[in-house]
Amino acid sequence: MTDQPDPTLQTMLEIKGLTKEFGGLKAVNNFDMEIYPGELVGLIGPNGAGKTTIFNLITGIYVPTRGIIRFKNTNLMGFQPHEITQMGIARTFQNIRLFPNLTVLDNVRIAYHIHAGYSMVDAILHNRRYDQQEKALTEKAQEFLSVFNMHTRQGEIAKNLPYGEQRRLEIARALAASPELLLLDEPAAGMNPKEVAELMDLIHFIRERFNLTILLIEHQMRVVMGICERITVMDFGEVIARGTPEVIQNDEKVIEAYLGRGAAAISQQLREKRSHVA
Amino acid sequence: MKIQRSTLAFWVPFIGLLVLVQVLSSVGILSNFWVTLLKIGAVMSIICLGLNLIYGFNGQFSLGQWGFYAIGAYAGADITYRWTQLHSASGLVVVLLVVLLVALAFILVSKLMSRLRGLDTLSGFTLYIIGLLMAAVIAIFIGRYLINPITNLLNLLPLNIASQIVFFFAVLLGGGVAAEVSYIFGFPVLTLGSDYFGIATLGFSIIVKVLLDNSDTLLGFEEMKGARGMIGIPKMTSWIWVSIFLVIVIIVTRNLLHSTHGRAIISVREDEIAAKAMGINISQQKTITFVLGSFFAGLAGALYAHVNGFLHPNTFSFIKTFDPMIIIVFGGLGSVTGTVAAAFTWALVLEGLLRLVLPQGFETWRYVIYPLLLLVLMLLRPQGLFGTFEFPYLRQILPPIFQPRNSAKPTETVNEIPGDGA
Amino acid sequence: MEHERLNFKDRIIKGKWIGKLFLVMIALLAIWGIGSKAIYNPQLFIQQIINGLQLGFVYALIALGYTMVYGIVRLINFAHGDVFMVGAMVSYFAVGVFHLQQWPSAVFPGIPLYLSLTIGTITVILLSMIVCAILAMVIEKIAYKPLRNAPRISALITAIGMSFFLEYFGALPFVFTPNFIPYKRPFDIVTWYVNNGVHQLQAGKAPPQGSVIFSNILLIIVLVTIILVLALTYIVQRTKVGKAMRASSYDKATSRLMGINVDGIISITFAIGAALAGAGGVLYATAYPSVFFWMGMIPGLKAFIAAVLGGIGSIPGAFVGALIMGQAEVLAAGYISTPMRDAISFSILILVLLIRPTGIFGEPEAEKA
Amino acid sequence: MLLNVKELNVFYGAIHALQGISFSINQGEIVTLIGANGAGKSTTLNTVSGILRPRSGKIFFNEKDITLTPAEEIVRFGICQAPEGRKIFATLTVLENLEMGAYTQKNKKDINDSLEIVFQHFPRLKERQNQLGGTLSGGEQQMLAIGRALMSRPHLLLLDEPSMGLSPILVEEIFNIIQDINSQGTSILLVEQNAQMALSVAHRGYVLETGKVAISGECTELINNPQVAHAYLGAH
Repeated sequence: MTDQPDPTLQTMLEIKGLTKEFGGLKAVNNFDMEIYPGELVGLIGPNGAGKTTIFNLITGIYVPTRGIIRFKNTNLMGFQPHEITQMGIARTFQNIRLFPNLTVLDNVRIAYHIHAGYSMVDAILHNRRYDQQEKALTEKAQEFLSVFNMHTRQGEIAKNLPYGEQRRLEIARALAASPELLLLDEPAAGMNPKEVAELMDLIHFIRERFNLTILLIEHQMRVVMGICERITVMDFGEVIARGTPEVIQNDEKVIEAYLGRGAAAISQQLREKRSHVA
Repeated sequence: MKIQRSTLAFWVPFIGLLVLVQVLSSVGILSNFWVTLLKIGAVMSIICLGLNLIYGFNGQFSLGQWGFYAIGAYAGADITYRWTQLHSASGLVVVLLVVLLVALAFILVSKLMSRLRGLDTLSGFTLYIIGLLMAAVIAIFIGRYLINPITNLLNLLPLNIASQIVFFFAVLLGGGVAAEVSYIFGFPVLTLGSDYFGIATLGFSIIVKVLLDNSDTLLGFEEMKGARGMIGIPKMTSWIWVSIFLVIVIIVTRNLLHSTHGRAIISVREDEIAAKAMGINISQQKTITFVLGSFFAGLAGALYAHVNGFLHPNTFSFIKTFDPMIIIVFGGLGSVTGTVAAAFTWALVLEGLLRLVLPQGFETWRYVIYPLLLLVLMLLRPQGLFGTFEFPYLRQILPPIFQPRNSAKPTETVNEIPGDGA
Repeated sequence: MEHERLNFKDRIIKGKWIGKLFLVMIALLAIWGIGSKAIYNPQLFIQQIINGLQLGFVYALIALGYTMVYGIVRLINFAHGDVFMVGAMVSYFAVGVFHLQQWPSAVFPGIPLYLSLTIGTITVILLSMIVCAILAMVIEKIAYKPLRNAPRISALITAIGMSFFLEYFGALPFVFTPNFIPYKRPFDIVTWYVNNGVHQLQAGKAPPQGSVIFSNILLIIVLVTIILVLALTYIVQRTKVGKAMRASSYDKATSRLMGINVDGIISITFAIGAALAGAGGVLYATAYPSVFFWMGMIPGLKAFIAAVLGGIGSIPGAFVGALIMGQAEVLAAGYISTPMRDAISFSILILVLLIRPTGIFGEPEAEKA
Repeated sequence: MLLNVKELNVFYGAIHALQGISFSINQGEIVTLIGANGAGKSTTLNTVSGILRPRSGKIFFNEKDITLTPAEEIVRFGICQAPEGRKIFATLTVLENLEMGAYTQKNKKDINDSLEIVFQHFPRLKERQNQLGGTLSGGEQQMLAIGRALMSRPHLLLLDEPSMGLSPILVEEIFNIIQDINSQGTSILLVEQNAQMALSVAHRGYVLETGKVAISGECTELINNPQVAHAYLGAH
């Protein structure tokens, strides 16, 4: 594949021969992937193809049956999810998982827990150290919220936020854990084209601002084709194609198993209709 | 240090109330009956604050609170019993040594565990059990040589002061023993899902009760007298002592909850998977909360043991393990204020008022009316009497809204940030 | 640096043997404890197994109700054990006060005695089942249904309240008094002993040394339980109502969209579970002939443990769990320590949960998103 | 008019989710509701099928007022929903799932006939009829969900996001089947995130915005409406 980045670069994430079985069923089978620093990589495939399972394997929620996951040359095997997060991998979830009864501010402050800088004894005694560190932590969280323009909503209970804001808060919370690699699981699910466009801008923005590498699962072709530099297509737990958006769109196997010929035709049709109006 | 108004608004009336009770009882206006009930209310508050941490804030459905209460009660009672009846500090010395050495053993084993990755729960549990047994044997062995010197040392003090010191340690060690038992029991069991955890902890309460029934034969503590009930415990729990412990427990709970550790505890209740993804070690958070909650239960147990001076295993029957659960649900899960209020109400109404109101011969109706009250209240207020209400002091205060440093910045950020159009 | 320190790929050890060793040690201890005594008196051991079977089958009837109700509303119905107690009491009144078991001979005077007693006993069991079913439906309606959308803990609290209420209401002097009351069996007990063939044991005589005895009560318990469990399995697996139960237990909102009256199905589930417990109550009282207001508590709890052990929500699980529970209890009491038997039952439960977190037949937890 | 919804107001606690929505479906039509997440599409559907209760407003089906009828009764009138996210009974077999769809049907023969019809539409379900529902793939589950709803012989089929989570190729297949079902006489109310697809198969459409009908009309009109095109079809 000619579109591979320079192989001399150090990988951010390297997955080799990853397999996960659930009671004999192979959810992921012999999956390989490499992500280089600064890339925005897409992972697509029909429901149940094993995409979310891969996220769960990377973040340590599942233990792989076989295979290696290496993050910046560290084998993640045997690490607990929280340790993996502390190493610099953060994620969002397909169906938003905020802390629903907590405030927006607390949602973000929890992400700073690992860097809180005071012990439980400090907290119970409410000593000087607690005061200082807690104040610093809160300010950091507030400042961070202001980057996402949510600082005025700090007191709102997360579950009362509108859907789009919840998505944004979830991404903000993931970024507050200061990751180098961000995993986004269907961020555009349930959004209309306008919101999707905004989301795409947001992803571009955070990538620049926080110097991130991003792995993205998505169904909406517009998003994937629009922003990803490389795409991996999965079906039944296996990789069926990988390459740039152009390569994927014209890949026979992908069209056969995933995209379909008609979809292209219909969108073509619509495009024509629209051009009539215009 | 600047004291906030909400702090004063909470503590002044609260301490005032505690002092008032003390004054009224010393003057003789408040009869012994009611003072005892109030003490039980305070004891109940402490257990329930512990359970509220475990269930209300951490989300772990525990029915084991009553078992830890029993452990604390018997451990504490044994220490003071030996001191007053046998004139020996043997209970104090041995329990103290066991608690310290077992804590050391646990620390060592957990260090070892963090090096041996991928160890399954059962194997870890086995290691902890081995550590516990070794520490206990060593403690008892060393303890033998320390009993006499320490007894003599305490005898140098005036008897009253020495007794109070022994009592104070008895209460703390009651909590300590309960905490350590909860640690080793919680280690494997906290990995179970919600309902299963509840069932396992219910089992724990039952096992403790069975052991206490046979404490003189199976466990070898003759002074506990098994199912005949332990008598001769000094009635040392004064209203002042319970008040002090209650105040400490409230402060600890409040301070803990208002910190990043408290938020981590709550995040586990809210969404375990999201908490993991935020870098929070959820098994650690669960263990800490469970141990702290059980520590409170143990404290309360030791205090309770010295209220009536009499302990019977039937007091710790598993049916009663639902009482703290009922109280915290009525107080409002996750409300410190509600928990304390409901605990006192429970003690005063169920043990006091219903006993007084019901005419002779109708005592058995008490437990017919109680469940009906429960039912009606639950149907009317499923969220608990107080819901999530808190006194301002106990409530977490939101910091003022962040003002970006230069005034031009906000508009800039608005433009900068896409996705705000909705 | 940090990551280097944490990079202990090589230090991942397969330490499972420690836990396995622990389990093996416990198993060996139990086998040794039982075996060393059983080997000197194998008849006694077989006798214990038979006693355990009798207990286990009664537990099965109660456990099924727990498991069914949990399956459909995710509620640990603590009042279930007390429904069992009510079943026993109903039969106490039916047999001891109204002599219901004799109605066939009263109506058809010429009928042979054994037939009359069979029909009479079946009537008593059916009566208890019906009363318990109605009671459970009423409890469900007033105590659980209004809380269906409240947090789960609320319903649990009312369940505990309901349990207290049934017990202490039963204990009131004009209802049932707080005392043990001897229970009159609806039929006479017939005992056989096995010693070079099966012989009937004459009343008032001791069986010869070294024989194993069993009674018609054991046979009736096994027979009734098997019939009821088969009927239940048929209902749940084959009938429309049973399928609707399974559908509702999986997803209530969607079941309603399919036209299933979910509230009705829940009510029926409570009724069926309670009917089984009612039958269990009659059988239990017949086997251990005394009744009192607390009698539902401990068997209820044991049955509940059995349901969890088998995997709560699973019908075969409840059955198998109950048989295990019966054996465990009797063997623990007979060979290890009588006072510790409840503790041993619970320890077994906790151990099983640690190895299989959802019980023996429980569905493993689903994939998480 | 088959279904006539008038001035529907629905609240979730304090949130005013539907703010006076009115729409109608004629016999034999496919009508689609499109709109952003939270606009009230699924809420509308769940109110029609009786899962949610409106605070005010009326729903008429075949000129009969069914407004406060509980969900399990509404199926008997001939409205059946294939819910969002498929919601098949994973622990029941495919056949049992379909039988549950026919729960309101009494006549054995009718049930068998419906089964035939469903298997005609979805031959794949026939092959897998003894498999547990949970073991089906996403696309098959969607087919089962639609098939299950068809088992009650509905006059009006409510489909909530049938394309959700499916690959483009399966989306196309599902929409073809939807058109087939419609051509055999069942009217369909279709809620879709994928506005492009929905407008291409439906006859008429309603665009919902924050609990209100913003635009409505023939699908051909809607496709050409610049506002719709901009917000929902992703034209730039």
